[in-house]
Amino acid sequence: MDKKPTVAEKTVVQEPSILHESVIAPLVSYPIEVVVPKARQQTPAVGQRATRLDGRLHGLGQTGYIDDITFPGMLYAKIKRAGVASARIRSIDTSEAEAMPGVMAVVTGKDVPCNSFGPSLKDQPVLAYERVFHAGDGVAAVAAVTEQIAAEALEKIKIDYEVLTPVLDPLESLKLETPGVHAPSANIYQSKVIKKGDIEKGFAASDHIVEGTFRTQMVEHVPLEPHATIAMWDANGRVTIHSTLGRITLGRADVARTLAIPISRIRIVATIVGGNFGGKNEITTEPVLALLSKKSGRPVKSVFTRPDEFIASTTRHPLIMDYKTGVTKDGRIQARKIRLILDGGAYCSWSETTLGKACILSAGPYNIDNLYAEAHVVYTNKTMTGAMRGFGAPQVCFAYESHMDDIAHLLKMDPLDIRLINAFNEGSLSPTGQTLQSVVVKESLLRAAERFGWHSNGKGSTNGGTNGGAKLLEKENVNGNTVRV
Amino acid sequence: MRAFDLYVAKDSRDAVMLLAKHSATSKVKVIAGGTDLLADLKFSAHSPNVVVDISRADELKSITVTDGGLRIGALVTHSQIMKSPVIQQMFPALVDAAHTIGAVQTRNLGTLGGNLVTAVPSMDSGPTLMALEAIASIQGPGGRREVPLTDFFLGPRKTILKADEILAEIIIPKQNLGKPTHFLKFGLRKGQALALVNVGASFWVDAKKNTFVAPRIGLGAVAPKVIHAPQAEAYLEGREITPEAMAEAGRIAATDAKPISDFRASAGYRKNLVAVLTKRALEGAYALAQAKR
Amino acid sequence: MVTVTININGENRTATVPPETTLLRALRDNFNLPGSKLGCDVGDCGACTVIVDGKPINSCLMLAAQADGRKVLTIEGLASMNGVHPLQRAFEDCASLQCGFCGPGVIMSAKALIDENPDPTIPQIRDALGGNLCRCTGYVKMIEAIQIAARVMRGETAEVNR
Amino acid sequence: MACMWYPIGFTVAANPSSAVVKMDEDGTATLLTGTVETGQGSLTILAQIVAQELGIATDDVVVVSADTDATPMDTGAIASRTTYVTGNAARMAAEKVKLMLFDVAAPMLGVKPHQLEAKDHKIVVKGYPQRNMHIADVANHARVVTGEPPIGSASFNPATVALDPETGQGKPFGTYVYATQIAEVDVDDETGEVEVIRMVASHDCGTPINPMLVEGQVEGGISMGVGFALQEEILFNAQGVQINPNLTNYIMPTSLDMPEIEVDIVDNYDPTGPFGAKGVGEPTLVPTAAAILNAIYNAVGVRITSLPATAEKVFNAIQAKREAEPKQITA
Repeated sequence: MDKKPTVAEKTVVQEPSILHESVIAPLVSYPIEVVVPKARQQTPAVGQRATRLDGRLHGLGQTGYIDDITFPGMLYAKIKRAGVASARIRSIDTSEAEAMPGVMAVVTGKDVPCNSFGPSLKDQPVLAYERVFHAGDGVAAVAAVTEQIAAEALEKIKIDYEVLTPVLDPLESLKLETPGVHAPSANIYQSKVIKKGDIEKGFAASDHIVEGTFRTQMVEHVPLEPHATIAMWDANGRVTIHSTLGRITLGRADVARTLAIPISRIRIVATIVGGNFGGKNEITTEPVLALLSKKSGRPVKSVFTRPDEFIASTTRHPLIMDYKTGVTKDGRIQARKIRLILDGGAYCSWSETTLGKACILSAGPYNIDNLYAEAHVVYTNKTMTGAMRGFGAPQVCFAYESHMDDIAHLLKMDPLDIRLINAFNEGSLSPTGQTLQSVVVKESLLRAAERFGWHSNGKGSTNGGTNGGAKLLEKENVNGNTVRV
Repeated sequence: MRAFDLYVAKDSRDAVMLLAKHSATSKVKVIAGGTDLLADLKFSAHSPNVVVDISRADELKSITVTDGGLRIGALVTHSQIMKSPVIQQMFPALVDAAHTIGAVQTRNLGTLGGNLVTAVPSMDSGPTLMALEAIASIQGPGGRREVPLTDFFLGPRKTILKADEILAEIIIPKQNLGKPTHFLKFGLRKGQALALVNVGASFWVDAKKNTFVAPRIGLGAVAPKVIHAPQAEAYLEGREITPEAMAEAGRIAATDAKPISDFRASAGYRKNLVAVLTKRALEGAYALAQAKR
Repeated sequence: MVTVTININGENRTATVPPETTLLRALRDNFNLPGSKLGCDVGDCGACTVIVDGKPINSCLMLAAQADGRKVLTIEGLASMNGVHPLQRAFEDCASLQCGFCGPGVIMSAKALIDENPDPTIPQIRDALGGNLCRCTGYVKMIEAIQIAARVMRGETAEVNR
Repeated sequence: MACMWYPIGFTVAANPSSAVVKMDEDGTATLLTGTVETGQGSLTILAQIVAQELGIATDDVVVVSADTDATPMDTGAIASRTTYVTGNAARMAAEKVKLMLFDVAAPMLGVKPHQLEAKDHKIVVKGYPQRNMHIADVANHARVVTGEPPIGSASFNPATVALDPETGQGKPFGTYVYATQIAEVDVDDETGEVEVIRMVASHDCGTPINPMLVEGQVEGGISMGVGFALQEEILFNAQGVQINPNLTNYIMPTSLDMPEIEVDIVDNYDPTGPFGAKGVGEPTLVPTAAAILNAIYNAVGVRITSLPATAEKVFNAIQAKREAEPKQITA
């Protein structure tokens, strides 16, 4: 150790050329060429293929995401996940973790001033306390000087669970005798109904009745950037939160509620978010980080691991969709009856919006005079479902468009024709009775069909699939060889 | 990742010495390409105390043809295999197998030895090497020993390697050089897929009688380790090469396979894949044999 | 602790890190080069792709110690003071990146591809990007930009602008 | 083939956006918005909208976003609402700036303010293009002579009517978009593997503010739709714990899994949107799975009713169909 040079000595012994390379050369190149692409300079601006405001920075790796920000003295936080889907928490012992060198703060549910939030129902805890409703529930959080210490501290937190039988099947959850996920209330936590005309009359006037049941799965958003947050308090009693939130104004109100402080004491800053798709539309770790920062007096950062991203963020609602449609032999829809069951997971989150949109959109872009659609969302002890690109629409579209092709097949009609016969026009009334404007369903159908070459097989009926049969699926590789996968 | 001590081996002898020294007192792991080891350690609470880095043992990075056969160093990366003119010419199936492993980045890091030593049943380099009756050359403190690949694997993530041994080379014996071989893999997607089933098939053609000679079929992801399909091989031996025979061999191979059901696929579906892929791999090897004539 | 000296973007740089430190962590935390992103930390997503001795690799799957003495090129080293790299220009012009988080990794994969194969086909480009997950773009405009950049680098066209 | 409709903004619930636009003395402008750029290019779209209203170029507009201390209220990057709702607010705020410029320019050009328009960096007398002033001169005059620095703020909330709880009747959304996608697939009938070869996507978004970014949304939506249709699923064990919470075992499309995509933008104009624009973010994914599943049906005659349509599911359905139709000649 006595050989270690001081900074001054080091400077003296270094060669000028090395000094030049290692001290003067920039770490990052900031190009001086600042050519502005033409489309950005032209008027009128609307309709231009203008390059993105952030396009160049993205390509240079200069876009600053939350994980790229550091503050002096910053700590790293990790959250302990329950790992059991349904349980009572008998006790949480954080003493061993708190005693670890490098651990600066530990919080649990009892430290949260108002331990509930949610966009519609306030049924989600910041950190689970007394009760665990899904395996990804956060139970305790640690802030430490390194991420490694924080991770090791999590393992020292002892939690005694009384493990309960989880409710996993939404259809089981629907039944009254099933124990409620959030007892004592019923597991169906929201419903929606749309009624138009008289479906019985419509079915009676139909030549054929077609029925089908469709199901979809639970899906993750997979933003490439995991959820990340930095929280830090200042001496004025304000907390600044850098967050990957996609909706900062409402997120701030949620943070204010959970911390029980005025909104004006909170500043939320979002950088460019590395992908959202609905998954970053509500607060997750922000209040936890704020509490850890307050307790430790230091800035605190947390970045979800990829497994955290799956188990602790929201997902897409799985749906079970029953369809029954009455249709005349020339393909006109007379009546449609729909029942949607949404698996809502452990907490409501954006289920209300998803339920509403799924129900309203479930009949498809078609003129149907007699319609009955009902939708129910139920709790299960699974990962919470929430906002995800399309809010239920991709699920119901899969159902109503599969159903539509089944009807066309039964009637031996071209799937394009049956859609054109029933599709909305300008001024059509939606299932909720809204007069629709700027309606171009038929245009989109015709243009897509033309571009695709829908009629080009001469049969005028089905296309869109070629049967590869027993042939080998091949992909060309770099060497020009063929790989069969 | 948990903390560990790292020792860098200069060469394979040094590696073995380091392993011998530390394995007595510590939990030791070997790192080469790191694609499996580091991915495993990232989210694991169990961690080695000592890691021995063998990635600088340059003598294990060459591909050579000698009197004994084709020797591929354990540290040869999957990318190197894909770009090797010798392997491209002799065994395009090995190129194909390497190409289906992970993605470009992992193929540049990951090594053939690592793929084998990890001993995951779905490893992509296993079935073809099995079909080519490859031999593992193992470096220990006392020198090298050679073991047929068939005996190298003991079960999932288990090999016969002792704590102070490393896999040094893979040898494809002389008699199999240029043997027509074909590899096929079925995964849940095209990029970066793990195999649901992978198959390597190899045979010589008796040109006069148009019969199968020394047919060998390696199957991956359908048993606790990479296996042969002995009944299918026996069925084909000496039989006339026909599409029906290849299809039947596929069906027999499906009975040789002992797959499990897991979240990726059911056992029954995997058996179907064995039948289809074996048939197609035999067809592919036959096409190669004809092209070589 | 291990002391490593790595030639990063043309400059020899030294750091002393715990042995378990990955190259990615060292780049981000020790060398202050946050352009390479941590998306999964296990080699699935490719957001951490850098070029080591001419080959694209996942920097989350290489120990910093394993990079000792090697040449590493990161996204920060791709542009020069005189201008952006044709790939960066093409990616900007085609709006090939949306959230941008996968971008540094994608561009490094593309750079390695074009260095090795100046005139890649679409299947070859798809194969080169097979280890870079992107959730925003469907990869379409990336493939387009890589073709344009390759043309520029072959000297067939001066303008990236379409 | 699958078509769809999709609404813009929240269901009935108020989802306002506010915006502030200010112009500096050189005729360039700054937009303050509380929305967040999450990759869609929404800030670029908003800059184009402000530029259009002010008759300047996209590059003349700087966007400051996503800081609750500095930017006005916004419901955020959700529900495909940014172009329509925040876009309307931004346009209205820019319009206020423009009207201030007109007030300043009118006496200088000797006309009434309503006889002016802003285009090509100029304040122009309508119908008399040669009678104009450069927008920088007007903005500078407003600041240094009349002492009225041009700044405007505005809020927008889509007009909705609450739904009747019994019948669900009402006007839940401001507007809707429409689209059709058609898939071409190749099905391997011995393994059930589905390869999506080509997707044609014809989308309505009202006026495309930036066609290149619209294409990007559609292409990205289709990739998410391919995953939804064929690959992706979060799986649980019997205890309710996820068994594939990682990108190794949660299968999403790589570049090698993507079809060729042809994007077509349907001509349309919505009078309630900024310059006729509606939105495009979410709808791009909505019909993809249905289109692929219908293509599978056309290819091999099996209807898969639960997603994802994995190779195993498709294979089992093909087998079941063959067993049900024993006389059919199998391949």
